[in-house]
Amino acid sequence: MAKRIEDFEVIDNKRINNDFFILDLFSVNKLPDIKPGQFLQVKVDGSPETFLRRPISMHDVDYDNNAIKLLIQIAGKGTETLSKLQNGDILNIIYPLGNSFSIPGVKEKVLLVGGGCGIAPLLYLGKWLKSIGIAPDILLGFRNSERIIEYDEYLKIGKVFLTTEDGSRGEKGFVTAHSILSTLKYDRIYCCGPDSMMKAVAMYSRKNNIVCEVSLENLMACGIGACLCCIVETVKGNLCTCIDGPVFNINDLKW
Amino acid sequence: MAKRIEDFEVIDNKRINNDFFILDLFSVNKLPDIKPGQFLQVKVDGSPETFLRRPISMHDVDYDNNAIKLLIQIAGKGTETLSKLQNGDILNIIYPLGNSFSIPGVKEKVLLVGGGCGIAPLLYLGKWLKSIGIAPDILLGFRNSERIIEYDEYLKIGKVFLTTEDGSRGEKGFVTAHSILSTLKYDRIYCCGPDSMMKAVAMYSRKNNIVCEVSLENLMACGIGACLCCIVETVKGNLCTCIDGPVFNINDLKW
Amino acid sequence: MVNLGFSIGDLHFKNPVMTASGTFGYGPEFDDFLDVSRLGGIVVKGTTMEPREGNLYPRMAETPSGMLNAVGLQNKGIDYFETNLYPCISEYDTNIIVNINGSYVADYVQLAERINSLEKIPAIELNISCPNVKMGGMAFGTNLDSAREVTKAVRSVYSKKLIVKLSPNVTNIADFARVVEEEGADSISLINTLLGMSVDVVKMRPALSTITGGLSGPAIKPVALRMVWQVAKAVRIPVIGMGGIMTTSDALEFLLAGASAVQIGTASFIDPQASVKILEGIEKYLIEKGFSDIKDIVGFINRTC
Amino acid sequence: MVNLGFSIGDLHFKNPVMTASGTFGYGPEFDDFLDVSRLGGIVVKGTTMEPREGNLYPRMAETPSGMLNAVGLQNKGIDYFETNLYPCISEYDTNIIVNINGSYVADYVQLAERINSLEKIPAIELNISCPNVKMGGMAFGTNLDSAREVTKAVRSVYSKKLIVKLSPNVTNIADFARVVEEEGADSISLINTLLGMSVDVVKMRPALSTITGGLSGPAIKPVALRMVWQVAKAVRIPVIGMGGIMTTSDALEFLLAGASAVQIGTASFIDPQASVKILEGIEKYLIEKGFSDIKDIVGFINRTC
Ligand SMILES: Cc1cc2nc3c(=O)[nH]c(=O)nc-3n(C[C@H](O)[C@H](O)[C@H](O)COP(=O)(O)OP(=O)(O)OC[C@H]3O[C@@H](n4cnc5c(N)ncnc54)[C@H](O)[C@@H]3O)c2cc1C
Ligand SMILES: Cc1cc2nc3c(=O)[nH]c(=O)nc-3n(C[C@H](O)[C@H](O)[C@H](O)COP(=O)(O)OP(=O)(O)OC[C@H]3O[C@@H](n4cnc5c(N)ncnc54)[C@H](O)[C@@H]3O)c2cc1C
Ligand SMILES: Cc1cc2nc3c(=O)[nH]c(=O)nc-3n(C[C@H](O)[C@H](O)[C@H](O)COP(=O)(O)O)c2cc1C
Ligand SMILES: Cc1cc2nc3c(=O)[nH]c(=O)nc-3n(C[C@H](O)[C@H](O)[C@H](O)COP(=O)(O)O)c2cc1C
Ligand code: FES
Ligand code: FES
Repeated sequence: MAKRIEDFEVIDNKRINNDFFILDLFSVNKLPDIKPGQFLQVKVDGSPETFLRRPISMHDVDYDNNAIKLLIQIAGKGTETLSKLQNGDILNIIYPLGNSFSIPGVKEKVLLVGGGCGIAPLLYLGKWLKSIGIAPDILLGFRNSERIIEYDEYLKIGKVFLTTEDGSRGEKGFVTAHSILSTLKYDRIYCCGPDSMMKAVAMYSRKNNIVCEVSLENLMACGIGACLCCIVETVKGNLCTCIDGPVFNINDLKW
Repeated sequence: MAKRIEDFEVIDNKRINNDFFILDLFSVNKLPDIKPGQFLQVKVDGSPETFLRRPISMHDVDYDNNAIKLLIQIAGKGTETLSKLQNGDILNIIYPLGNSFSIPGVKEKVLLVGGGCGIAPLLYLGKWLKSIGIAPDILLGFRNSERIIEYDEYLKIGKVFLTTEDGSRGEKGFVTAHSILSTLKYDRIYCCGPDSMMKAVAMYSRKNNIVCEVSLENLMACGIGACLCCIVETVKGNLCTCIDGPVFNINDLKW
Repeated sequence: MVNLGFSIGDLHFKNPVMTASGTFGYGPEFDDFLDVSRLGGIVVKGTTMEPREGNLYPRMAETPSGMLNAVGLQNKGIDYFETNLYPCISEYDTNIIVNINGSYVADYVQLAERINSLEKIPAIELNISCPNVKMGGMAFGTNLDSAREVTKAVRSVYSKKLIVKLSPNVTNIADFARVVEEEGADSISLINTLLGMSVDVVKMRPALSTITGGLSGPAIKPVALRMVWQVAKAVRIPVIGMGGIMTTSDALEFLLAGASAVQIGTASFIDPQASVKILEGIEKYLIEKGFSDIKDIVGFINRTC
Repeated sequence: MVNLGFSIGDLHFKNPVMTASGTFGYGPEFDDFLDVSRLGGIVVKGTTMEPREGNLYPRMAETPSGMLNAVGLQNKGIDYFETNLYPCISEYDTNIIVNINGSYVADYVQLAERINSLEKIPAIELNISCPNVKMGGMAFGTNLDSAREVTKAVRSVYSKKLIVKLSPNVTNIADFARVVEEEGADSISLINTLLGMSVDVVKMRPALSTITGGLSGPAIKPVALRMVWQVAKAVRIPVIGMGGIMTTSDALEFLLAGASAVQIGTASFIDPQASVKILEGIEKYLIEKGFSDIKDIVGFINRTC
């Protein structure tokens, strides 16, 4: 599927809390086929500190309206600049990039696990799973109840389980401490979140013989396999997160 | 008079033609005394190419409303960014900088000569002259009739004479070719415009024994006499345009 | 029509815009964005005899108007290149140049011999300037004797066009240029990255796994331009300039300063079409300024002052 | 309260933030914007024996995240300094350091002798790194023997604190650091500007009257930081780091890499209050990170890796 470089127009910029906002982007062109887990590289104008593009996951894709949604966490200068975009502003984007989450077997019981901005790719993944007849469970971890975002969106896809670190909502602790992991048996887990979360989920999956894929957020320069900056050590040697990933089966990682 | 660093709010941004626009800026603080010929250094955010501040003359000063007006020509990235400012945007400014035009004798016959963005400092100068009882004549040069700007504003100060290079309005040719220079005898000329115009006016003034001051637009880094980048060769050695100028008596220049 | 072509000896380039090693993969990475065959040449990723895994992650840090990289010549080695990459990229209708690297002189020589026999590779770029490897690389490019030795050794086995890529991390770049010219280089390319560093003040540790890395991007353009100007005055062979070229205007600065051609590096990460846009821009500039041949502007500033 | 002070031998600085020579005039230029006495020190404009008019206009060109200058040490000479500037600036309650320059070793020696007798000047900064003069300047700072000779000569006549300011335009900066330490320097400051160049493609000529000039600003920060790190590991005397420091975070990078203090240069042109803002920021960082003394973070990254 050919990569493109294209201008998108901001049609909505919704702040959801102190840290997160959702950008709705519209293209005059028909969207190409975008697979769950893929990402884009956006050019952030306005500062010498945002020299390179910023990689952001496809949070949702609306083929009917040639629109995509991004869920973004303010992490630094680049994402801060993006958070201030107004309707009508133009963003230059390279997409769709990267591989995608694998297709589960029809009978498989699937769990999506996410935390922080790592929940971003899981919405589109969930919708896509639903469209092929799989209703995944969703386990989301947040620091506290005030940080919970997009809950209602995920509810539309499947059952949602929550953990908060302070126990202010859902179960207390990290995602891997959630009781669902000890009561239900999943065939496949898709996970995206902070490294520590992904590693814990990987350990759990390995121990319980569950197929597990994680989506990495390595630092990237090009996003198209040209610079070799975004590598991750795998059993096949150093692979590029941007073209061989961002989704990796944990069996390939040296975790 | 103490220099300040202050945030101003854009209260109006009026495009006057393809190349020029006028920015109205408002300060919450009471303006200091600003002398005609002085300038400010504005920080232009938004690009690694506008690393340094940009020097811009005081086009008009409104003490009652703590507002200043800038007349700006789009010359490159920095001025282009400024041209896109919207009401409510904030600009960081260092001001008032530089010396000023000298005070003419009460009986002197004064001519202001300007071209291009060089007409910017002449409006405030003209108003100030008027306020001390001198009604200067004003001679403005433009490429053609379509490029004439601010004509009505200058009319409020004194008689306005025009030249256009193509003769589409006013007299044809450069300012120094205007008949007024051969028919009237001025005591003092204040000039700001392209180097070639200022040099021609200086030559005319010297020949006719007219006191002449020009306002230079040398490249500047700091604007406050710290970097020594903005120098002009004078009979007193290299002087800084930003503190010893921007206004120089032509007798001091090695023109 | 303006003539954009230039030559290194009898090797003709249809235009002066190439892509820089390590920033354009092998070409196919950019097929979706541009017609690679429109370029004057492409210099493929740094290649070594043996496969290399390169340095540990993190290998990249963003800096003001630039980036640091510490890739460390990750590549699959010459065997893989010959078997898997060469057949597919030799279809491009442009000059494909292989950037060669080694820890010892013998590595460079072996590689040059191997590549000499690849019909569709008309030139090599001898990289004596990689700052990201423990052995070889920049060590050759920052010592005049080593630079001489490796150039001489490679020249003795390599019969096609030999481009030597210089390191900017030296006191006097012109000395290096003269030495490699003396030893038979057909062309000189510069600059490779400046050795730099970045610290993560939140984590209180170096941003790169290797602590130091190579600085590229617009930040280095003034230094690159100065060195290209110095080298172009010091040698007779064609100079290929690079370092921070993002726009047509940047490329023109190098040509006006004396470069016969340019390479586009980091710019391709931000705009994968940068190289062809710059190519189009140069042509437009020549037309607007009324020149009919790119040669008319090469070194122009040296003629007038 | 955190301790921000540091010392060069027995010379105490109340905090590690100074201003860099040539970017802060003599101090009074900034009186309207900040209380100069809050700074750890100020290094005044490069001074020579005789008055100098410096280079022709244009002397400045903006570059991506940086600027080129070719001021060429314009100053009114030591006599004028002594008579007119010294009396007024010695009122500041901070360490005033004079940056000294010459074409010959003898010039440096004479200047050092003169300044030795100025009571309120506790240190000189020996500038062997100015890229913008035809004679002297960087020539001393890019040749080990010359660097040694001038340092030794000045040391023999100057009894207060001798800071030597190094040029980054060398292959191995640590060698220069070791040489000047050997010859008795009390401290090393770096980096001066990188030699760079810019071309005006519309006018088809160099942007500077001198063709090349000195590059400063954020663009050079990664190179400066790398060199400061290399030098701090190579010598025992305190290192004063500079090059592209615009923010607190930039200054912290230098401290974490091994600088005992920093100088703020070009930043003062864009924000005349940059130096005091950075000073405040460093104090805040120390408090937030739970350190009680600036020394706790100097060279921190070298302890952990
Ligand atoms: C494939 C991929 C998909 C991503 N999807 C999303 C998403 O959907 N929503 C979202 O909010 N974020 C996502 N990220 C992370 C996002 O790219 C970074 O947060 C962003 O680049 C930071 O830019 P900044 O200028 O705001 O911060 P900077 O000032 O550049 O850095 C701030 C902090 O963020 C870290 N950081 C910088 N770049 C990256 C990066 N590429 N990945 C991770 N951390 C980084 C820095 O190390 C630093 O600690 C994704 C990253 C990758 C690689
Ligand atoms: C004291 C003073 C007062 C000025 N007053 C005004 C004014 O009232 N209105 C106005 O429109 N302009 C004024 N200028 C000129 C204005 O500063 C420049 O046009 C502006 O800095 C260009 O910035 P840029 O980023 O748009 O262009 P750049 O991309 O930086 O440069 C575009 C072109 O403008 C030239 N240029 C850059 N900086 C300057 C400079 N400082 N002076 C002259 N030319 C420059 C460049 O050499 C280049 O040819 C004044 C300049 C000075 C020194
Ligand atoms: C990620 C990256 C990898 C690079 N790899 C190589 C390489 O393998 N061989 C080489 O000679 N130069 C390599 N370079 C240097 C570039 O070819 C070029 O010399 C340098 O980046 C300066 O140009 P630029 O500023 O346009 O990028 C690499 C640069 C980058 C940024
Ligand atoms: C306009 C200008 C003038 C300078 N003059 C001097 C000087 O006289 N003596 C000196 O040692 N360094 C001089 N420098 C170099 C600075 O002191 C400093 O080393 C350099 O600019 C790097 O720091 P920065 O990036 O923070 O500016 C000058 C720099 C600039 C920009
Ligand atoms: S980001 Fe460049 S190869 Fe992955
Ligand atoms: S602009 Fe710095 S001294 Fe005038």
